[in-house]
Amino acid sequence: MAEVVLSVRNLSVSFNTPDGVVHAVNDVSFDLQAGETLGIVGESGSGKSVTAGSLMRLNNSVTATTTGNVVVNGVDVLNCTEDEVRGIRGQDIAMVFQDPLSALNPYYSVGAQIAEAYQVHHADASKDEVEQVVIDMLTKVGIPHPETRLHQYPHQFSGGMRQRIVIAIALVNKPKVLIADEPTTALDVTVQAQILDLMMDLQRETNMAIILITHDLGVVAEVARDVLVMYGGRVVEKASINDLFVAPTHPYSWGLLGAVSSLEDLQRGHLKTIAGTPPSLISIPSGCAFHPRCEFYEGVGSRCSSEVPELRTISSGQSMSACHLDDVQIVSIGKSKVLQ
Amino acid sequence: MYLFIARRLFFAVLLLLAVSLVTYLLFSVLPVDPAALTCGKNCKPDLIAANRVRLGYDKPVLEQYWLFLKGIFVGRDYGMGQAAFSCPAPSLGYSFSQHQCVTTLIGKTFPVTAYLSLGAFVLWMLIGIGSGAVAALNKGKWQDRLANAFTAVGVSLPTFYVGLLVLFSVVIWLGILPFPHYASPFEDPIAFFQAMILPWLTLAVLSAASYTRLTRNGMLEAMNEDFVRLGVAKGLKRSVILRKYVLRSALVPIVTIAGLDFAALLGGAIITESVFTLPGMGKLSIRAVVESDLPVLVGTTMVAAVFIVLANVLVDILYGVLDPRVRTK
Amino acid sequence: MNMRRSIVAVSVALATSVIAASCGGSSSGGSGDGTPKKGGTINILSNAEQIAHLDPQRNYTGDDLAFAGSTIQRSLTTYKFAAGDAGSEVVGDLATDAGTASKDGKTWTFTLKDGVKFEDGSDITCADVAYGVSRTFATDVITDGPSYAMTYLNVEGEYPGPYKATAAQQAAYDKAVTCDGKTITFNLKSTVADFNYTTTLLAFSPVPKAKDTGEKYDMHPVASGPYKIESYEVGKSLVLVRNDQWSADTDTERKAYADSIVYNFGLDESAMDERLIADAAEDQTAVSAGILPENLQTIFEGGDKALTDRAVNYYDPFVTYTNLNVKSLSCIDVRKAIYLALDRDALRKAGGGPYTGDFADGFIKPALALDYKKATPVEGLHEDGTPNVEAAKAAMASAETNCPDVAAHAKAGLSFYYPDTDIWKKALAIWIDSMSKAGIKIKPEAVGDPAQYWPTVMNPETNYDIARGGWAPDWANASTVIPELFTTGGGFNLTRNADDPDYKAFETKIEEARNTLDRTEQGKKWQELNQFVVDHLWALPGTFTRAQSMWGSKVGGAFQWGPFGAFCYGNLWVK
Amino acid sequence: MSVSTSPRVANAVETISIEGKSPRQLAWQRFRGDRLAIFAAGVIATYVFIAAFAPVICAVLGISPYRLDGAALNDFGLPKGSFGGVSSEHWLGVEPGTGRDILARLMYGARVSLLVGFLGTLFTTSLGIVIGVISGYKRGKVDAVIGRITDLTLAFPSLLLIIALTRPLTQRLESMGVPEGNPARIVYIILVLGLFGWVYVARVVRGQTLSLREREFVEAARASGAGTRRIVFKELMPNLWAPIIVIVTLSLPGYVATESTLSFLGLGMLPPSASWGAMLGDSVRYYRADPTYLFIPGIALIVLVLAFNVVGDAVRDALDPKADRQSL
Repeated sequence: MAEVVLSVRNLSVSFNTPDGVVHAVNDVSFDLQAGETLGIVGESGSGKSVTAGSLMRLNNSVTATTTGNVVVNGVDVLNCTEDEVRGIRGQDIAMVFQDPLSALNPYYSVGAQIAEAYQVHHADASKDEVEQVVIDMLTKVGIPHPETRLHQYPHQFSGGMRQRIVIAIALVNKPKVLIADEPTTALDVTVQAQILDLMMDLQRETNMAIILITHDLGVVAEVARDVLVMYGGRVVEKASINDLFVAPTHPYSWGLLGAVSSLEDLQRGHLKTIAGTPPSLISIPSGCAFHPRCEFYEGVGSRCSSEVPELRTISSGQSMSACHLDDVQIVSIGKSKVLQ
Repeated sequence: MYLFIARRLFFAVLLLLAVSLVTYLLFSVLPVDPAALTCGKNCKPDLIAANRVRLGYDKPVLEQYWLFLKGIFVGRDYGMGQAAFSCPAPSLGYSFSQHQCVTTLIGKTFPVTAYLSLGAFVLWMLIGIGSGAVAALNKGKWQDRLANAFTAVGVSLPTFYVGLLVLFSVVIWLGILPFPHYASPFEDPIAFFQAMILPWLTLAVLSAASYTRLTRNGMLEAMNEDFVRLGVAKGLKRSVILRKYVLRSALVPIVTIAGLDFAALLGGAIITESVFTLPGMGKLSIRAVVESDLPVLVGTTMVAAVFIVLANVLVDILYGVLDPRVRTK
Repeated sequence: MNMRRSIVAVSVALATSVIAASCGGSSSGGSGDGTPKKGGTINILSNAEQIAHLDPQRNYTGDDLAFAGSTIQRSLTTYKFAAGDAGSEVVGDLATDAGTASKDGKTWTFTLKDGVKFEDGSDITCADVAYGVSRTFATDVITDGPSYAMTYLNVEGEYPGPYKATAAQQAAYDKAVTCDGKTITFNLKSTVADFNYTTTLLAFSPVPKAKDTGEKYDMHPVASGPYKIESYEVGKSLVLVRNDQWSADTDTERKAYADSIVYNFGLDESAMDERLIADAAEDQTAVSAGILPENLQTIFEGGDKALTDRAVNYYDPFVTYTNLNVKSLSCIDVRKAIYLALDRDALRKAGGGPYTGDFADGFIKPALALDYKKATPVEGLHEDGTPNVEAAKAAMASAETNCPDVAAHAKAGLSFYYPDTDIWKKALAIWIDSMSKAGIKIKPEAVGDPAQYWPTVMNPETNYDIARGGWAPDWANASTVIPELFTTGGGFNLTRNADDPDYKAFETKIEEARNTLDRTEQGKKWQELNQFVVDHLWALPGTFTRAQSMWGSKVGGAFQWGPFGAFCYGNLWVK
Repeated sequence: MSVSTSPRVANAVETISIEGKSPRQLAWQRFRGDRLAIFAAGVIATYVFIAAFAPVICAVLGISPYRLDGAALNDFGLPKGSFGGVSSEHWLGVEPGTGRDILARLMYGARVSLLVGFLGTLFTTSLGIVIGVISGYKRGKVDAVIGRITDLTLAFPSLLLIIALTRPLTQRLESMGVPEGNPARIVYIILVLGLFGWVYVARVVRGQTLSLREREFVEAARASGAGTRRIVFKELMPNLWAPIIVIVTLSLPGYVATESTLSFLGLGMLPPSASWGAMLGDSVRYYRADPTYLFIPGIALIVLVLAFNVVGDAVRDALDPKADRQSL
């Protein structure tokens, strides 16, 4: 069994906003092992990015209330001093952001930004040493002519190149966990694949764990081993990538997969959607947050609207689901939905 | 970069030409007969007519403009005999109400305005950026609200009102300072500071307001930027992030506005100078308005425009220095 | 000194005022100062940007004459530097005595003292005086001077001043003003019994021809008095320092106590008052002419005796009045309605109450004792200054029948020219309010630049119905008042009264008065003429004004100099 | 079954339809929740009400901004009694020199000040929006020409010109048929404020337009054949409201201040009409003699300004709630 590098228990995050309290993340737990890639999927506002931010305590300290435990390298990130968490950031956990365009500080050269990330955790490194590290990193992430390009500024790079630099910054300290928050959303499709390949190559090299946050099922399918599906701030399904695509176990997942239209459908102008709207995180529907949109709600009845379903292992396999349907129905409907 | 500067300077010169032409045309529509101002109470029509010819006010506006432009480069002579006088280049004209070349007048008053502007500028940047930063770091708290109220009042209260209140309170009521009495900083530095501190403060308090707002909003915006999050994610110290990431990016747009404001200040600290009786360019120009002293009006407008345009060029260059995106395009 | 303080008189309008020449001894300042001593610097605070004119031939306003005449320049004669009645006595200045007139009063001779020098050490000669006087004729360069005084001189033909004169023209002048050694002789066209008063004007002071810079002379005239100009920066300051070429032996009046005198320009009026009230160390040697009405109570009745002792409230030489355009308001009923309806009490209050002055009965101040006689006011006029609305309405009613055109004009709106200042805005509000009660409408015409007020209303093309005025005699003779203000040849006639049917008779009487050699007899004639104008309502008497001024606690000799209604600046001293 | 990374799979989640309250409804809801802003809006409404009905209110209270009251003044023309002559007859005291009622003058003055403020803002902003949108939308030569005009406008010392041109241009306006006196002066102030003020609005609007025109919905509208006018009014304008409203609420008090500065320099409203600016300018002279008078117009202005500011901030927050995720 591989080493558990990140352990999340009962993570809940809420924000005070002028419109009311936003319950962004509710009672999320999972473990992550070295070398593993975990995908977190969900639509906008499902809480996946907030979850990612919490892992490094990046959320607004004034408005956010975070409870639970996030243990990295033996330190509870949520309950330690500012100095301790700073020691973990960039060193044990690193992050790659969605938009490489805005993730780099436009006022400093890329070399300086990589060097800075290294120097935070290697205060006594010599100037030459740092420069060598920077050049190595740039080479590693596939930037040609690193010696000259390190003096250039972010705007002089293409989107894909910038994302490579962000990855270089993230990996310069060889972290145990890399959080990739929608790392390819802002990139062209061809570049997307390159970046994903790069991340996986580097993962193999360093045996780091990756959390890949995305709303793109295709991306998840390509790289992740396990998947968390989030809805309304909760994990509604936890499954291996194969199980999710072959036998999804939550009505929301069925909707998601169903929404992936076939080419023929697109050509005929049909676009499948999940009926209804995503929940407001200020007033999450009672019981199962998905029940107002769930086509099985009427069959199951009032339990759905009154009782929050627990995440439980479905008897037929390893997938876990948070749904009030019984296991048999889940398995059979899940398969039929995929076969449609 | 040099090409960029050269290009900007070239356009600046074109712009100044345009400004001077527009200024000339604008003031030529004034229903004031400049010649009538040359001979005081016992002006008689024939005398006015003679003076008009003598000064070239009888010529078409465009020709007058040409003479004006020429005067800047080669100087200009006016009149003849006992009433003759000449202004060496760069001549901006001759003031009849003050019996001096406009260039001389501006040369005398400009340092005062420059000291006033410089001091106020430094103070207001310190106050504005400082309070803006405090407000941003305490968003929603009382510090923020206070800075906000200060901003609102600052941008809206007329300078003369605040200036006189400050003057009377500090000098008469509290008796902290003697009445301002301008002296050159090289002759009497103490008197200079005593005379300047109140106008500096007044201008600073009133003008800092918009910088408080700019800094606050700029910093708040920057704090939401991904690159700041990345900085945090790198494990950088809060102070480092605030300085290198947040403040740095909030300051770039401020440079633009600060440059223009500074130039505008040089061109017209009219009210402040009147309230605090500082013998600067603002006071010179307001006097010119009152006396319909056209040459001085045109002169001060031109000088003000030169500074505004120069400031524009400077701001552009500074922008390039501060923002690599502009520099390396 | 006609429009003396005209700017102040306009902008502080209702507030300012003057003294009375011969018997205006109401000055309270200047006594009990202790013994004068030498040294120190006197600071003069002013809201003007510069002195109107320092060129002696162009200086023609009271305060400036008092300033320049007591410091840098000397004329042939001067008023004694003294408070009260003594101050209106004429004595020799550069001249050994107050001059000698021929029997017919047509030739006046003055002899220059020995040892009088310019600041460069050269002797002041008769030629310098003659040259100085000749400059006043060059009105294209030497503007704003007392050109009327030149009309006294018997110069044949046109004389354009020394700059442009042909040899013949210059010869004509040289015949009128002759030099014989140290004696200068003025040949006059007609009898001028008090020409030696005229020669107190700085127009009769010397200018060295070689140093004459024409128009620019204004900025740096050559000194003949105990002080000379060290620096002069318009809008900032004028610094006077001692002129070591001046000898006290040649001068009976000037004491020149202070080492230097600094004129500070461009100050805010409120600030000037506040500075003097506060009396901080650097302002203890300061003086300023005029106090804003809003501060009068604090200063004079605020209970601070030390403060009250540093200020003076006195009659200045001025009379204020309101000109009516007799041409457009050709009907006396309408003029009467205006006068009766006007709330003079409110106007006076707005200017600071009794400190503004007393309600005037005519245009000659009681100070001109020989020429003054209380005029009988228009019937129905309340002497306490309050309006008589009923009588005004009645006057308008009779105007409706007698002169419907003019009445209609008054109802449609009379154009009222005023300087756009805070105080005048309030005065205008009072005018509008009072006139509306008699059914008369006021159409305000703001003149933005107070300095442009006189040029504007004196422009024959300006169509005002109502315009204010203020006048002080050049010397103690109503000959410098009535003809100036109400004859077509006068320098300051804003009444446009030439078409009045009675004007011819008026002018005839003026000539009679002028030609009356007996001063008492002449005074009676002026009294009658004053009554004549009051009866015809060409102008409405306003106030016999008072003025106030203040000085710092270390200033000595701060009395009001009668003829000018100003400090005798040159003799101020530092305690 | 196979799942590829083809485009049809990508972004699947985003295709889930999202419905909800319109942004405008949301903004209104947020604004309503801000009690301070509601109070401030109430203050502004009260000012506007008072300005609009000043004659009626004055008639009811039995006061007049023009009536002289010599009885309320002492011999020096200063108000009798304490606090600048506050009495049951004159609630805020009387004006020194004339005895006119300050409350009445304040209410009438609000008419001029608010009129100048509102119309000035309206004119300046409209001009700025039109020019800014054209400049940002048309780009190219039009943008370049407007850019040069902007530079030129900015190069002038505006206050000096405003002051210098007041008299000649009001006269010109009068000769062009604008009613003489205050109407001409108000028109002048509004015109010059617009002439020099549009630049700032236009800059902001241009920038917004430049970025908006690249967005998908504008592209889409253009692709579907919508004309320029439709795109500008239907697609761009609704998205410009947020910055515009903020500019408006911030600039309005500034125009009130400008009017007062002109009054201070003797270029404001003609007597006997009242304006706050004229009152501010007049009151300063009574620093010593009548301090109550000194503060009244100042406080009236400050309260209005603060109210506008609070509302402006609330509107901005309501329209543009920044995703509050800052990490510091």
